[in-house]
Amino acid sequence: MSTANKPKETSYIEAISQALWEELERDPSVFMLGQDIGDYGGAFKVTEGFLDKFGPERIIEMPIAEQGFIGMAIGAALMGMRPIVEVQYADFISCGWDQIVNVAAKMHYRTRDAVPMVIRGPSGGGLRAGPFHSQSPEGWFAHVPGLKVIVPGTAHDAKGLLKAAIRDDNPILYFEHKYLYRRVKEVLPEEEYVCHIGAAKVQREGSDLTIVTYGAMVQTALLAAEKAQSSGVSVEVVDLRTVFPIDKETVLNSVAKTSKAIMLYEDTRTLGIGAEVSAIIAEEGFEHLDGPIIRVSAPDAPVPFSPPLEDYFIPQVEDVLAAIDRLSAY
Amino acid sequence: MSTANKPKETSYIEAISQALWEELERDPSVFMLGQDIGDYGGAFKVTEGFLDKFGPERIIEMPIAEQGFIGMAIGAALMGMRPIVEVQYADFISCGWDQIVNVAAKMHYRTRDAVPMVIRGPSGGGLRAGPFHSQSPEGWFAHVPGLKVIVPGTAHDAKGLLKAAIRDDNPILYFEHKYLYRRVKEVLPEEEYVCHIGAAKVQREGSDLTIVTYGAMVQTALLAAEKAQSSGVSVEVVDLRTVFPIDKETVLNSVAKTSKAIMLYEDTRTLGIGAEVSAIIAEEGFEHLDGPIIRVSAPDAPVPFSPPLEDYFIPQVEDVLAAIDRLSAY
Amino acid sequence: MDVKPIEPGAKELQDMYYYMRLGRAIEERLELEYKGGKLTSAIYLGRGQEAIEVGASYALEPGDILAPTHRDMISQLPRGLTAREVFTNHYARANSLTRGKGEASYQGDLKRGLFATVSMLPDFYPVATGAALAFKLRGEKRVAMPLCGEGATSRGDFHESLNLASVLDLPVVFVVINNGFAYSTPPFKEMKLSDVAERAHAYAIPGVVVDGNNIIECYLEAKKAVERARDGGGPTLLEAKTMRMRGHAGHDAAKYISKELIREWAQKDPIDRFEKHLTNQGLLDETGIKDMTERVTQEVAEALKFAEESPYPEGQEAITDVYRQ
Amino acid sequence: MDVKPIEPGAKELQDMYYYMRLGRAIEERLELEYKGGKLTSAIYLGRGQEAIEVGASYALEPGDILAPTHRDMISQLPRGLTAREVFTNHYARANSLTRGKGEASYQGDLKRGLFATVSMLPDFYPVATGAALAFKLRGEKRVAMPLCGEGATSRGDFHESLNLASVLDLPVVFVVINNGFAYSTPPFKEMKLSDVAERAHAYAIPGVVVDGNNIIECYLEAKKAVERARDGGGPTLLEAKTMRMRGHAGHDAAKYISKELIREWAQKDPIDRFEKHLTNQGLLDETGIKDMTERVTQEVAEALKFAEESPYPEGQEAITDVYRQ
Ligand SMILES: Cc1ncc(C[n+]2csc(CCOP(=O)(O)OP(=O)(O)O)c2C)c(N)n1
Ligand SMILES: Cc1ncc(C[n+]2csc(CCOP(=O)(O)OP(=O)(O)O)c2C)c(N)n1
Ligand SMILES: [Mg+2]
Ligand SMILES: [Mg+2]
Repeated sequence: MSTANKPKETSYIEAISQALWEELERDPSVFMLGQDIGDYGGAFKVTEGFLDKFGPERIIEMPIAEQGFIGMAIGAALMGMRPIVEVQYADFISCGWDQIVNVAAKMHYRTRDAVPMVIRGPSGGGLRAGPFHSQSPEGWFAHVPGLKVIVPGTAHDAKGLLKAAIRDDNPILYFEHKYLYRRVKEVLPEEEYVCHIGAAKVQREGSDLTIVTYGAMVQTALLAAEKAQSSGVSVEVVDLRTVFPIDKETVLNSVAKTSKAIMLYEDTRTLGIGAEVSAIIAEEGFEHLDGPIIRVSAPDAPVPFSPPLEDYFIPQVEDVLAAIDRLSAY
Repeated sequence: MSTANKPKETSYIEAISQALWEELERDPSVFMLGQDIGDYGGAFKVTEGFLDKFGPERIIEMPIAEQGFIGMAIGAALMGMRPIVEVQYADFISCGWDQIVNVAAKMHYRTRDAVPMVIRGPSGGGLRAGPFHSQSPEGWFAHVPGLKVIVPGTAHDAKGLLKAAIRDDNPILYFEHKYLYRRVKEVLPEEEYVCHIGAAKVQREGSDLTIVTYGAMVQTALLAAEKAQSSGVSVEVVDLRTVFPIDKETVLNSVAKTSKAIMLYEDTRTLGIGAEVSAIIAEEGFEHLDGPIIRVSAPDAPVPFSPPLEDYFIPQVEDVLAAIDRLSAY
Repeated sequence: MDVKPIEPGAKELQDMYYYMRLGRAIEERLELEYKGGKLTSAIYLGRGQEAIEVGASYALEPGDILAPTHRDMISQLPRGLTAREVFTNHYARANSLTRGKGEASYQGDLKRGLFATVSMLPDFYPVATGAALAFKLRGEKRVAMPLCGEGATSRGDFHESLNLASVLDLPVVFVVINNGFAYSTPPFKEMKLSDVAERAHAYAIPGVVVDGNNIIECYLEAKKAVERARDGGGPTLLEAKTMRMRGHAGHDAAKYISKELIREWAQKDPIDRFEKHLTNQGLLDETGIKDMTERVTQEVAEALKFAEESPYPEGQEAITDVYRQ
Repeated sequence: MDVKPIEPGAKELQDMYYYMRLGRAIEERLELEYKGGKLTSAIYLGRGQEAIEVGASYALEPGDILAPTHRDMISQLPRGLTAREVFTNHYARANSLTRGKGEASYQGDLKRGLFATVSMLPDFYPVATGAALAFKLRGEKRVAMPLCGEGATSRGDFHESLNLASVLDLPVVFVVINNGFAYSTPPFKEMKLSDVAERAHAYAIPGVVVDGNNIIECYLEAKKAVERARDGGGPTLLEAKTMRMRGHAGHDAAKYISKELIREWAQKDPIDRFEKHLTNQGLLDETGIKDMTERVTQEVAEALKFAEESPYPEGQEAITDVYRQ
């Protein structure tokens, strides 16, 4: 077969680059701040070629000073700009924590002034990168009112949600799962599109059981669903996409249909996103439940470095299948 | 009645002072770091008189540099000291976030070296102190493996748990609810005692319904339980005391008995401690449940300043009673 | 733009005198209210700091940004903050700038170039630096001026923001109000230097020390730094030496400050000094002083009454405005 | 205590030569392994920095604390880190210092006075300062020496820790290895000063610049600062000018560094220079160099083999050791 007519697939990381590029082109108030994002094109090459196209006033290189430049982004946003901050690894966002939770998150509540900014960074494990280059910080920020938190699980959503985030008038944390960067691809719409922040998406329909998940675990859930199908269990996969605020409706509708729910998340167990979704279902979807709400997640530990340890740490397809088995018994 | 023989009651804040004083006396490796804790005796006067007794090498005043002095406490702890850090308000702990979650929390996992330190600070609302002097940061830290998080709800536990925390070999966050400082008192044991970290406590026995709570909300729960009793509902109140790790067993035993559970917490709703407890029950106590797990919590917003707003924000006895009513219908 | 002159003329001097007097009058009233148990909130008084508060802020032009801290209510008056706003916010009323949501001393208004600070010190050093970045990126000739105390300069945000402003050549005037104490802590427990301004060297920017109780000097040096920044000359670190003449907050009797020290500084009261100066210049006399007392007293009384009569917000407002829709 | 002399004698010089050679040999092997796809982890090479890595660290005494960063494996060799430990940790084996839990370059051992760093830069500046506080409180004559790059000095932790060490008069020697780049970023995008050491003024402590490719100078100045600190003289900021002769990490070809610059610095290679010096002193000859090559090559080969043959940890070890029981 000739590949000439085959539409081109776009990877998750390319989708992110495209979203940034298009928004920088569209809106002159959009600009970027981050370490090594200029000449070097960013640690993961997300902004390769950006400096040439947009110049050093739109692609601004930063010293190592996360608290300082996140604070700076807040100030610029208050003045009507739309800064996008790149943290080199999502792990380093911990160094700017105070500015995010105390200044950015609480500003609109106190003053009604908009803080339109996006902080984005590569998160998640699976790359043998150890405790300081593999964290999933979304759970921390999903506990901070005033912020929105996005973790896309597909190339399509990575692009559409990033564009939406840049146009949103609130401070947004956008965590890119770096395991997906070059591992997932799809054909994207040719015309421009944005996705709706705060809307989950049913990535696979099913009738027996619901898996609520997001990020890289969407792939794990889909693989598990596929395998479960062959043993006769029909699994629905709900991808939260936005982990704060959570799209209750889509989750509850799915559980109303299937009566069984598994929370699947790569973050550590206690107070990971799945804890919140479980609590929502246990309160608002209780009538529909035919069995316990099972959580499949990383254990409460730092992300270990050695491959066997990390494989044990990150939920695997088999772990999900075991949970499906357990729940199918109800 | 003569008061001469009435045993003296100790307030929550006095209990904290006593714990610090006794541990400083007991163990020469214990010392304190914090702003204005010397001459001035601390913003809330917890360390009044300490400088005279223990001298400036044990009661060390700090510049405004939370990240720096929390890091310093970690280093001293690695060298075998037992630092106790006072943050002036728990809200300011956000400025030392990175050192806590990246250095302290992950150290033992990587190196097997102990980091015996306590960070304590006045948390919580109800004092009309607004968004920056009223936060409940326990939820953030309860999502960080390697830390333990304590929020005592009574004077007895405030003392016993602080002493236990100082003797523990792990980094511990100890949040004092400042609303309780001078509002709760009780007669404490004359002999020395410590409480067990990680053990919840049934503060009131009941058979119809369980309220799982901690901190200042223990008082709210007890008042609500009292009122519910008069309308014939017997409420059990479980005080978590340690919010990370959570004492599952006590919670699940209570729910097994009552079959109904309310999560009551002053922190904001999404991913507050009650979300985790609800998820635990929904998974491990599902068989016992006769109704949904209801959460009564602050809404997802910063802590507002004005009295009517703050009263609306913080869960009140009536909110708990409404939840009891709702749940009693099942 | 009608930029204020470097050398202040009669109008400028009279304006500044009014703001100093108004600031003091508001604070005296707040103190009374606090002691009378009428306030639910903390108060952080800037008494004794009026010269730098007004002098620095008055050196700004309309489009500029001022980022004060908890103690700098007075600095906001020249930019249009009203006594009514101060009282409604302290009284946590629905019609205040924060609608009862923010803390008493933490208000602002972007339209007037006033950032509403947070408690964490000095978090608005980076934030104001970001405003200056926006100005530079858009080619606007505007300046940002964050304030903080000497105590706050020990924090990382101070270092990161001065360095960023230096590297990016941003129009920021960093003002440090060295009032002798950070809560109960004297500067020698916070740093080894006697002048915070010396830290400017670490960023290769000018560092200037002014007598924080001399409003002319405060205004002149601030104005020079502001116009230098506006002309693309980059940031300045300006330190004003003054004295916090009250406790850290309303509850603090400040027993850790000796009576002599207070007496000494009372001799240098910035308003007394400025009144003498204006009198010498023929710009003020006994009647003028009395008139001003009457004016600000009335303004304060009216504002207080207005605040007291203003309604509280409704409880359910607690959950509005968390997000911009 | 048998403290090393300020002027290094033959034994000291020969020791240091060995550590430099061993460091380079380990790194060359790591690089090969990385390129051969044998490592799952990133590598951060300190090639070209051997003089300051060894010189500074060797100036410490047994009870002292060294707190390296990601790039400072070589600095740990004089304190007893072995080639085996380097390889087992990079190979993420069960018998490594972090038991496969920590990242490849982030290991330490308290017994040998080696802190195991984290990635966040320079988080161990405050942590090492805290070790120094413990020493001071207990009256122990021990010193802490944290390392970081010039890029890391832009962060607040740098400021807070230098200020704390200064105010509390702590025995800390803050070493900044200025190797010309922070990832791809040159110093002029990080700061306006050309010498980081000038920042010492902001804390009223000595700031010293050394030629980071001259081990004698590195050792001497470090030793002076260490002994000053040990004698109660307080902290020093020591900046070593050198060059990162490889990319930031194994994957980085460093195209942003010009070939001329690399050629220029290759002329100043710290090992070549030291060999010449030792030869001139009559402490080394051709045979000695060859013998050393053999010694370190064998050490490295043996260590690599040991690592390769070492078992991985079992998966369930992922959840042990989160807490001290
Ligand atoms: C990061 C942080 N830590 C602690 C506090 C508590 N606090 C409030 S004001 C203050 C002293 C501030 O001193 P200074 O910066 O000199 O300002 P001043 O109050 O003298 O105007 C402290 C420690 C704070 N606001 N922020
Ligand atoms: C707080 C923080 N932000 C970002 C990073 C990512 N990062 C790793 S090394 C590096 C450059 C460090 O430069 P420098 O301090 O000069 O040390 P060098 O690598 O040159 O030894 C950066 C930005 C980090 N480690 N820590
Ligand atoms: Mg002060
Ligand atoms: Mg460098």
